[in-house]
Amino acid sequence: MEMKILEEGTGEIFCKNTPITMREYARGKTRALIDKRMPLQEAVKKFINDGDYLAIGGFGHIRIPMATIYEIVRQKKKNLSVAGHTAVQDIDVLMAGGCVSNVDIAYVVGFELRGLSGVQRRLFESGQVKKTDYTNGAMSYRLRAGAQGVPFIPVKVMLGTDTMRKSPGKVFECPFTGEKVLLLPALNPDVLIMHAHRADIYGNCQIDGHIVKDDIQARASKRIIVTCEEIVDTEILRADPGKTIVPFFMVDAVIEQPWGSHPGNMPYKYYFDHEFTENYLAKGRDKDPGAIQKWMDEWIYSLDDFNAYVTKLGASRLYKLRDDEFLRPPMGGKQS
Amino acid sequence: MEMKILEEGTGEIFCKNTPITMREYARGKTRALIDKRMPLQEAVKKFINDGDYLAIGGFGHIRIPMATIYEIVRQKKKNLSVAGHTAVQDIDVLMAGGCVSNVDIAYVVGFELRGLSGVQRRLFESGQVKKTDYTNGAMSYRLRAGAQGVPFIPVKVMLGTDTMRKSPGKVFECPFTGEKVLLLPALNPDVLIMHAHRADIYGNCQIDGHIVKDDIQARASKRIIVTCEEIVDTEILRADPGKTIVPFFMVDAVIEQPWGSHPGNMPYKYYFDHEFTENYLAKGRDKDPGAIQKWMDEWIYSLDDFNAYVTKLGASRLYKLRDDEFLRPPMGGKQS
Amino acid sequence: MSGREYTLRELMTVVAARQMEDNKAVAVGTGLPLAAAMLAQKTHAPNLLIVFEAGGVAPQLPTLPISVGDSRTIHKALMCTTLIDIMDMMRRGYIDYAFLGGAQIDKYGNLNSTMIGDNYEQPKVRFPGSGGANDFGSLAWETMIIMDRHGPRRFVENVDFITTPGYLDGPGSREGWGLSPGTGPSRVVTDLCLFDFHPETKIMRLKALHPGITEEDVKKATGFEIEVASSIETNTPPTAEDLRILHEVIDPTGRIFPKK
Amino acid sequence: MSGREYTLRELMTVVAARQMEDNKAVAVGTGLPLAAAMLAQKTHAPNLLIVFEAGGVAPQLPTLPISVGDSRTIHKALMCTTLIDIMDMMRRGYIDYAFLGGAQIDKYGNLNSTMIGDNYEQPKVRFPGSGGANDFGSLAWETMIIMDRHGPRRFVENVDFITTPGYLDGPGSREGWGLSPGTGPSRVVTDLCLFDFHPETKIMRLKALHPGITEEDVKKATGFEIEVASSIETNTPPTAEDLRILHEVIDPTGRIFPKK
Repeated sequence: MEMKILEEGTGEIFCKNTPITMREYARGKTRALIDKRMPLQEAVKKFINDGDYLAIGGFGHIRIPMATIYEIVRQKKKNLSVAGHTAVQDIDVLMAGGCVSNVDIAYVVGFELRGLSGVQRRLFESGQVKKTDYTNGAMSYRLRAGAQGVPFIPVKVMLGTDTMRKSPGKVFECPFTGEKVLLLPALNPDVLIMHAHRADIYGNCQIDGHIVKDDIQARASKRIIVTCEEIVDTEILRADPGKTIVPFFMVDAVIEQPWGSHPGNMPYKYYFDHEFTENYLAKGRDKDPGAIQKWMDEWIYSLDDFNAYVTKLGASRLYKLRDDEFLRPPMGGKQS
Repeated sequence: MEMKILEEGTGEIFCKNTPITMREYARGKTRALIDKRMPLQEAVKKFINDGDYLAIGGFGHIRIPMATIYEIVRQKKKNLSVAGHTAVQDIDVLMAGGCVSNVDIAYVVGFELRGLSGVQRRLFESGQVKKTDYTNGAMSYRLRAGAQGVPFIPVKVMLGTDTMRKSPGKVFECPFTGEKVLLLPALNPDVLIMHAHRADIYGNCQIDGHIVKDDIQARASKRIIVTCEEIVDTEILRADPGKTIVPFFMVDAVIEQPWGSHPGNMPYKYYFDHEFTENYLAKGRDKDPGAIQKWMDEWIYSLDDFNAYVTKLGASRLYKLRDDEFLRPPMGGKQS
Repeated sequence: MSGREYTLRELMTVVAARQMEDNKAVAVGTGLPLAAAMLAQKTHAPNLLIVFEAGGVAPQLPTLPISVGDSRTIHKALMCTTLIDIMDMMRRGYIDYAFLGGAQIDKYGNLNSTMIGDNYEQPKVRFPGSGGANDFGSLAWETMIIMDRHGPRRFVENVDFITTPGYLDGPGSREGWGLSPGTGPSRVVTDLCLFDFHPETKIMRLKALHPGITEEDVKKATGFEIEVASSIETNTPPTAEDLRILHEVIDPTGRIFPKK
Repeated sequence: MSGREYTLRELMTVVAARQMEDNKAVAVGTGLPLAAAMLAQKTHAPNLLIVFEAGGVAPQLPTLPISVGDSRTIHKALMCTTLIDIMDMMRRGYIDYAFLGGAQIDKYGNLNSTMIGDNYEQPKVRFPGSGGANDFGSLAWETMIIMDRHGPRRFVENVDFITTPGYLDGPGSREGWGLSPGTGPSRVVTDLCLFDFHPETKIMRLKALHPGITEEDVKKATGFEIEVASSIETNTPPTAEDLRILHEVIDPTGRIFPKK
């Protein structure tokens, strides 16, 4: 029986891993319950290499692993490819830090209601950073295939559009029904960085609220660095095993990093730091590219670690974000 | 670009729904929050038709919707096709009731450690019930495709075996990597019957413990009848929306039916009624086919509904199953 | 001010809200589309089901969220799930309306939110890309579109990049590519008027004008030849109750509907 | 009794347990394979990760479960998930060992758990079918097999139905069908002996005999020509501690290891 690929896009596939290389990698990981806590600096040094394909947890500015993002920038990682599967402040800081060479784009450049990023516009419009276009659905489907360990997945999006033409998708007729579908290649990132509500020292993770895509991208990725709001006793996780979203044996490093998603929104913990993000965005839009570099010096390069960043933010600022999250007035009244 | 189907199985596809007919059906369902409670008799009458393709929640004898199974038998539904995706006592009772014509087999006939079913052996070995062979993974993958609304899915199981040759699978080379995969057709059952720990009157469902496959088969199915241990106020579900496993708008009927999985094991509620199942199995294995029919008379046909069945079981018997589940001695000592 | 009792943003939101029937489901992002969905829920469509791409299903929205994934979108929701589950649900036919916008639109309702220019590698302006827009426009039953700044640079004969499918090259084109029958753009709400699409030609059709706007105004502002309904309606302005809900309930801080 | 201090079931379980290394993962069903995995955990392999097809990951098993999905398999587990998540995990290479049985086996370790007879429509005996067996045998790194009643009707030249792939038609055959390199059956534990597979021919190879059993006994009981290791070991009987754990900790009610 002969089948035809009817059309195909021209987009480059940036991630070179396949289900086979993923499988071989997973074979080498330990299944033992070992303590995976380490300083974030060490985790980034050990598990993120120049040229890696990086997936980022959360959704643009929700539950994003900012502590790890800052550390990647601080260590001046280079030539990363990044899954831009609704990537907002996370990818923006990486790009401002000069860490990124290629992006699979579903949603980047925009800060949703807040408008466009000056940093990303400069880098994409000049062609300095390479790109392949997809959709959010498509990127999730690619991760689902990667998580399933199959090399491709049929989808019903992108068909007929330029988004398809700039992707590597291939139009194919189903051999059972004759229906046209688009085939997309699986995605198996080298490393996922994610921020969870809680984890144990072995790496079992819980997330409160919507998972967005962290279940499939954890499964699809070769390595995982988990930061979390708190490290809890394993017995707490064993009491509700249905809530474990990533099991320990997929995880390589666990770091307790409260406020680790700032200035992002950590559901049930703290809301956006709107002012911080607006200020950051303004620096990136400044005609003088030095403006954003000055911001980077102040908030990343000049600080030793994320604890210093939290200290610099100060308690009052952070506690207000907690009040905002719970839609409650600050204690004592009108502080804003 | 030419692609080849390298081999294909000869198995019949019993379920004729496609993602397109699924989609059209879903369009007609209301999105309104309406009270979907009704007597189980009415739900079975209204939502299960002779000739339907039926999916069953739980796993063989774990969290199985036995109250609904008994009602289907009582109403003498005919010519059902059934997803035998680890189907044990659930499918056995349906087959003993003469309701089943076709089975997609991943695991049937067996009662795990308890041995083989006489009822099913008779019906399958005589060819009275038609079958197509798959694996548990394959059936879940078919449901995943059905849930995704695509007509097929690539998998890495069944390749090279007679299981493949008796399935409708097609061997195909990935157009991205050249890797061989098996393509399986999507599965969109007409109706899913499932038993949940709790639901609200609109049909939002929670399950405690492992979900097994109820998330994907709920999503893949056109209609859903939910029985549950208890109906709770919607506010309870809104307090933990991450725990909702099936949202209301996919559900057609909700019935509060405590002990609804008996003699199955309802995790965190009650353990198997081992003695009941052994007795049932013995009747099915009796050389006299009248033996099982007598059992059916006693436990199904002669009873008005599942409440009568629960009454017939009696409180002591049921409370012992609760003790068994929690690995605790019965209150007061040695009652067994 | 203009002498009107309402702003154009408010009018657009109210007109958009009225396009949604009760007992249907809508997938929305943030901004005006969400305000429209919330307004519909609080007026004629109390059973309108709202879902967000990031996984929130049927939340009790306390205020307008900033992001399609923020905490507000899951506030007392009936389900918190994954992005792919929302996409799957849409593909399976459960989502009646998707609400989208874009930088450019053509007569078949094809949307561009990817780039301006003719060089993909070095565009004049790079926009976010599809996000979920192409998914929504491919999978939902009806795509509703909101475009402000209705003018010939946004309503163009050919968009620079088809990010999200409208009717692509015209009648039959969606189906030819494998998109599901019976889907496609159904409404375009602008700051001048309301369009639907001609059932045969699939070309944008003027259906109703905002108060004070003429057919000629719309034609001048549109860079392609439109269809015109046999009888053009006039959009009813927001009622006092509509405005009260928008300002007091939906956006009390005035983030998208600034107070006068 | 036989004069032995242990039963053959106990011996098989202990031999099976010893095949599993620490810090590896095993997917098991119920019965002897699970008892073997539990014994390994409680002796030389405390970090052996046990997963169940129905979704239980790393439970603290209080007693032997009756079903691969029952409450015991998720008791204080580290994760409760779905069947497909377990299959995906196995496909991605996280599961080192799968433990299977069957009604028939051939020299390449192909297993039949589907039917006896030559008429698929009307078999002499219909068995359960694959269940997860084919998935496990296709996806895990190593397939370990336990077969009791070692005899020529179970160890056959050609199985009536290949439910689960061993080495299929021999060297290269799995890879030719698209199964992953480096996978396949690695051990067969019977009530007579322990086999591995010859690295070149992929044929079952006698590796170790149970106490009191001869090579000739094995050959007589096997319906195909086996390979024989250059030096055949003898399986060490269960220790007193092994037996204590089996009887007191793993199966205190004597369900699968009846007390004498």
